[in-house]
Amino acid sequence: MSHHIVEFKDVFFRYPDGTEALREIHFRIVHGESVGVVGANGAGKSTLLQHMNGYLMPTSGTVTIGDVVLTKKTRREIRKKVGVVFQNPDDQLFMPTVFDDVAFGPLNLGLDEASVRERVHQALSVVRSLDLRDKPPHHLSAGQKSAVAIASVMAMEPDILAMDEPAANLDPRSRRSLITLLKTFKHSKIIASHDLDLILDVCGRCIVMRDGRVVADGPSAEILSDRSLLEENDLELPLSLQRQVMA
Amino acid sequence: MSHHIVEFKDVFFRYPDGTEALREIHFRIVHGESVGVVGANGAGKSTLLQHMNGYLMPTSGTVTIGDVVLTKKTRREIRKKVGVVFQNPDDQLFMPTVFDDVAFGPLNLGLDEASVRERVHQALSVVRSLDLRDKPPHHLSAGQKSAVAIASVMAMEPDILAMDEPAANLDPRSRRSLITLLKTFKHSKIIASHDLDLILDVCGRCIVMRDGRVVADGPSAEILSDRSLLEENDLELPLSLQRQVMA
Amino acid sequence: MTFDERYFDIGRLDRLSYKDTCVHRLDPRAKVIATVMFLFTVISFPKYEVVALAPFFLFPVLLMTVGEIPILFIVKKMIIVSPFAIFIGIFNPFLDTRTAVVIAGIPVSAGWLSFLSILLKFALTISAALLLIATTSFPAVCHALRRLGFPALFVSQLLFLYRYLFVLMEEAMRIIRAREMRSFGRRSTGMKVFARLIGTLFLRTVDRADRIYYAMLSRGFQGDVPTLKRSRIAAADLAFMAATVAFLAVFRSFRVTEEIGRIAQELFL
Amino acid sequence: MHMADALLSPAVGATLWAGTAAVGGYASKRLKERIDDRLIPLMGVLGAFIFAAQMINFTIPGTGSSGHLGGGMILAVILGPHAAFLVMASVLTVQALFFADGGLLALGCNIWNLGIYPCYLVYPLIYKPLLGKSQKQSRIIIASVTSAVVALQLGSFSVVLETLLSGKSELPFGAFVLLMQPIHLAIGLVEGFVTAGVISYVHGARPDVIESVSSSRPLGDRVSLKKIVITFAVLAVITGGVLSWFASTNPDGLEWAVEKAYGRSELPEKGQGIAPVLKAIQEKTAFLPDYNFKPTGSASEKEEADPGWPGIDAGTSAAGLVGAAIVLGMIVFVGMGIRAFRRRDT
Ligand SMILES: Nc1ncnc2c1ncn2[C@@H]1O[C@H](COP(=O)(O)OP(=O)(O)OP(=O)(O)O)[C@@H](O)[C@H]1O
Ligand SMILES: Nc1ncnc2c1ncn2[C@@H]1O[C@H](COP(=O)(O)OP(=O)(O)OP(=O)(O)O)[C@@H](O)[C@H]1O
Ligand SMILES: [Mg+2]
Ligand SMILES: [Mg+2]
Repeated sequence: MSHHIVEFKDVFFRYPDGTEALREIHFRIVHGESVGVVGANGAGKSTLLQHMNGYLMPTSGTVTIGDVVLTKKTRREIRKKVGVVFQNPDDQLFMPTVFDDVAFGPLNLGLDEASVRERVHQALSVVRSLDLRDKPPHHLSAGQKSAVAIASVMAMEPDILAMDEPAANLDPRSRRSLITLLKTFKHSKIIASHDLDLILDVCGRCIVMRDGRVVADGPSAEILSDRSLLEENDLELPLSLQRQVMA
Repeated sequence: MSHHIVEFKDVFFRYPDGTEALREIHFRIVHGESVGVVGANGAGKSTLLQHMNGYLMPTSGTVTIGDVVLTKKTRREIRKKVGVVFQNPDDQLFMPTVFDDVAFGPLNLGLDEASVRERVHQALSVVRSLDLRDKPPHHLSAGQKSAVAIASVMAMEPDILAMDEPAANLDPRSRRSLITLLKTFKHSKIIASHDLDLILDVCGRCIVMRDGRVVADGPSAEILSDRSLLEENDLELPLSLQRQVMA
Repeated sequence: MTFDERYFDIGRLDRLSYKDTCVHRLDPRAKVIATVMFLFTVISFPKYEVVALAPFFLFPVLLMTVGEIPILFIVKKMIIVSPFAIFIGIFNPFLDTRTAVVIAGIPVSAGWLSFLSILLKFALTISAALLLIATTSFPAVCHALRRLGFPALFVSQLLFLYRYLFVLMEEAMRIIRAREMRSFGRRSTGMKVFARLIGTLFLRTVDRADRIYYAMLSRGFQGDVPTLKRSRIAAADLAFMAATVAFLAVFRSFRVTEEIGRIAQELFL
Repeated sequence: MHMADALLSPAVGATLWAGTAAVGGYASKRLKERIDDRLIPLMGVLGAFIFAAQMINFTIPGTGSSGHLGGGMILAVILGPHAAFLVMASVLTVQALFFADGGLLALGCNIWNLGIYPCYLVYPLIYKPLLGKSQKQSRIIIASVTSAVVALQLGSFSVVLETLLSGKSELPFGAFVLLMQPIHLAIGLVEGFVTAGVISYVHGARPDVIESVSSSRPLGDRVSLKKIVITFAVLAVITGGVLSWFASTNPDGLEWAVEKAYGRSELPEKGQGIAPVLKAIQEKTAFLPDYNFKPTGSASEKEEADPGWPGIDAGTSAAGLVGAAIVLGMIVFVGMGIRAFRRRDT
């Protein structure tokens, strides 16, 4: 199923103010793969993810999603395939109730009412938030917001999922259920996070970024246990691999 | 030095919409103690911290800071003693340049120009951000913002420090230097966080909240290694105490 | 201009103002006053004046080069805002067709002269305003305004506006992207969704204002936003002002350009 | 629809700046008297909100073209006139500085056109009476749409007047009005509907916000219609007086506008009557002496259109061209020199 493939070829991206945020990015994600992106603040993770469905377009190089090369013309098609969850769920929930928000995408896909309800129901149950359906998003706790944001993307049944720092502000239990949810999502996914333990748990493969470049790419178990590689890149061992010295 | 004492006595708090966010809160923090507050999303941690300097006033019960009972009259005095760092540094860095922001507190304390400059210099060097002094906060990275937010509270030389989720969005290296900074602060401090590893590192004592109540209070090393207690409260063992099963 | 472009644009202008050149180091008050004098002088030229405006380009060019401001950036921004002035001015050549001058045998109508004059004045005034910000920074301009007698309340909230401009624009940008991501260019860009979207943004903004207020209170805010005096008028500032005044006075009072032309003609023709 | 510096005469610019500054001082003073200091960050952040909101486009139904929010009316409804006026002034200031919309001298005009009308005229005189005590959706829509349309019509009409009084444009009054008003009618309608949508959304989702914000609002019902009308009358008379006095130093604009507006025949004895007086005034008050621009335009003189008009013969104009070329060349040279010098330095 080639439509679950993501390929970056020599991608450079420069923000209009001259910041070189991506340089020579080159990788390929095949169907069903789960890839973590890690790196210091400002390394370019969010910028990379924003190329996944054409919010940003490469300054040079090509991004291919499935069989389709990302261009201004194709990006509308591509957005139907790739679901992106942002760092801050507040930015993502713009409709006045949880139901409206989750229904927004499916409605725009042109589905009929019954299927829209079906999809909303489905997506909200996956994240265990069915009882929130009539609440306005600003009355939800941080963790509930994240869950709904994920549901609103899931309701579009994307082939590829991209998430930017999904676990920030979640309590440990919610973080754990997010991990479970991510593990059950069978399609390709790409996750940017500072939570190296989450990456280690969810992603088989890991990409390390630094100053807009990919500096390492390989199995998470290997990369995330390579202390000197991590420290060179302003990271450190996942906490679960650090030995705790008890007081 | 009794002015570093914090005491909550039977504190209840109800938001105007009827949410009972704090119930029967009772604890005492003595001079130099370092206390972590943990709990699920919506447990009431932020609400608790907002009582520390009178943003919120108890619906019933009393909060005592030092020798002073918190009332509408005393809260201006109390605010000089207690420094609070919020979850989102963007809400906290409200002045147009880093320098102005850090100087804001000392200026309001009525210090003369020379001492204000001295304090700003001091506070910014502690967080290693002296060279950012003339930058506007919106051009800082997330980690730099957090550091400056901490400096702007430190510049007031508070007797008591309260921090809400200080490490969210920091990369592992910046998180580590935050931990070092917190360990060097000698006065009383109280930190609310989902990052149980950070609490375990920095705080000798830990309070667990659930539905607005304190359900456990004791040495961090004990509480944070009590798996069943943690799981009852939607938490889990700190990652560094979890054994990682490598693939 | 698209949202992103506008956002990046002011971000870029803002960054330019944090450079450190001798123009940037001048006292903000000196630059504000000089700019206002410059603007008034340019505007005070009569309707048909074209030639005498030429020397005034020296002012923006000097600021731009000494202040290391990229010229293309300024020109681009000027072009973006030009439509209204052009739209109003372009009627002049059609409405005012009397011959004003004959140049090399070709009669030029007064309307063209006044249109050209509008364009030149436009370029001069707009570039001066942009360069003020690019070489001074918005907070510094605000502090200068305060010390020049603008109400404290106005200036304080202007500073807040500047501070949160970027925060909120970024927030809006992410909301737009979220909407785009799930709307596939269909419906839902209409007015109803728009109103709710703006409403949501508004509510969040009000909540944020509350949190900011708390943060201010916790740092001893008592109703006045205090600031340190950060600059004294120095000799360099006085020299800059004096030079500006002299420059403006000379080129406003004497038709220097034409004199130069006449001398050149006598020498070479 | 921002007024631009280049279309402005110093007199018009200065007068409107003075008027705007007076209102701004008044608003600050009134706010300061009864301010809830919570309002300072709220005003600032809402100013930023207007920017953010203006950047979000939407499709205007049936046309496919897109529009965005102006903001004056929303601010007035939420903050009350004084605070709303100051926020609007800040928004326009930032637009003038960062986006170069209009320019610094025209800022006075723009604040006048887009700030004073919605906040001090339309909000108390139209919005509040129309809305009354009800909070019904239909009432909100009627009040918002009417207010937005009226405010924008006043604003755009003022642009016309300011342009004509400045005398840099040749557009005849009638044509100019016919150009400006209908466009702004459409914009006003859209703005009105959006304003109504946002206000009723906020009202539905968080009624406490509008209530809490407006309860800390210092003005409210206390200011009587009479006071506002009187204030405006006084302001209008003063402005008119000052303006026409200033404008007479540039009689071109004023007379010309008057002439187009009322038809020539209704201005009697222009040749002997007004012109010499104006000229005398001008000689005494001119901002800077107008060298070389002798036949300032009393209309009759213009009509005669003597061949060399406006008083430059072919010789001098050629000299002017040559001079301009030389001067501009020198400026470019200086600029490039500094650039090169800098580059070598670093
Ligand atoms: N809108 C923008 N305009 C200009 N530069 C930007 C913009 N957004 C990001 N950058 C810059 O691009 C680089 C990469 O930023 P990006 O947001 O991708 O980092 P990140 O890896 O996601 O960091 P974080 O961990 O803090 O989220 C940084 O240097 C940043 O300053
Ligand atoms: N402004 C408010 N109005 C009404 N209810 C509120 C408000 N703020 C918080 N609450 C409610 O009060 C309870 C406690 O919230 P609080 O923000 O203190 O939780 P928290 O422990 O800080 O959670 P998190 O880990 O998500 O930050 C929650 O049920 C929340 O929904
Ligand atoms: Mg990021
Ligand atoms: Mg909280």
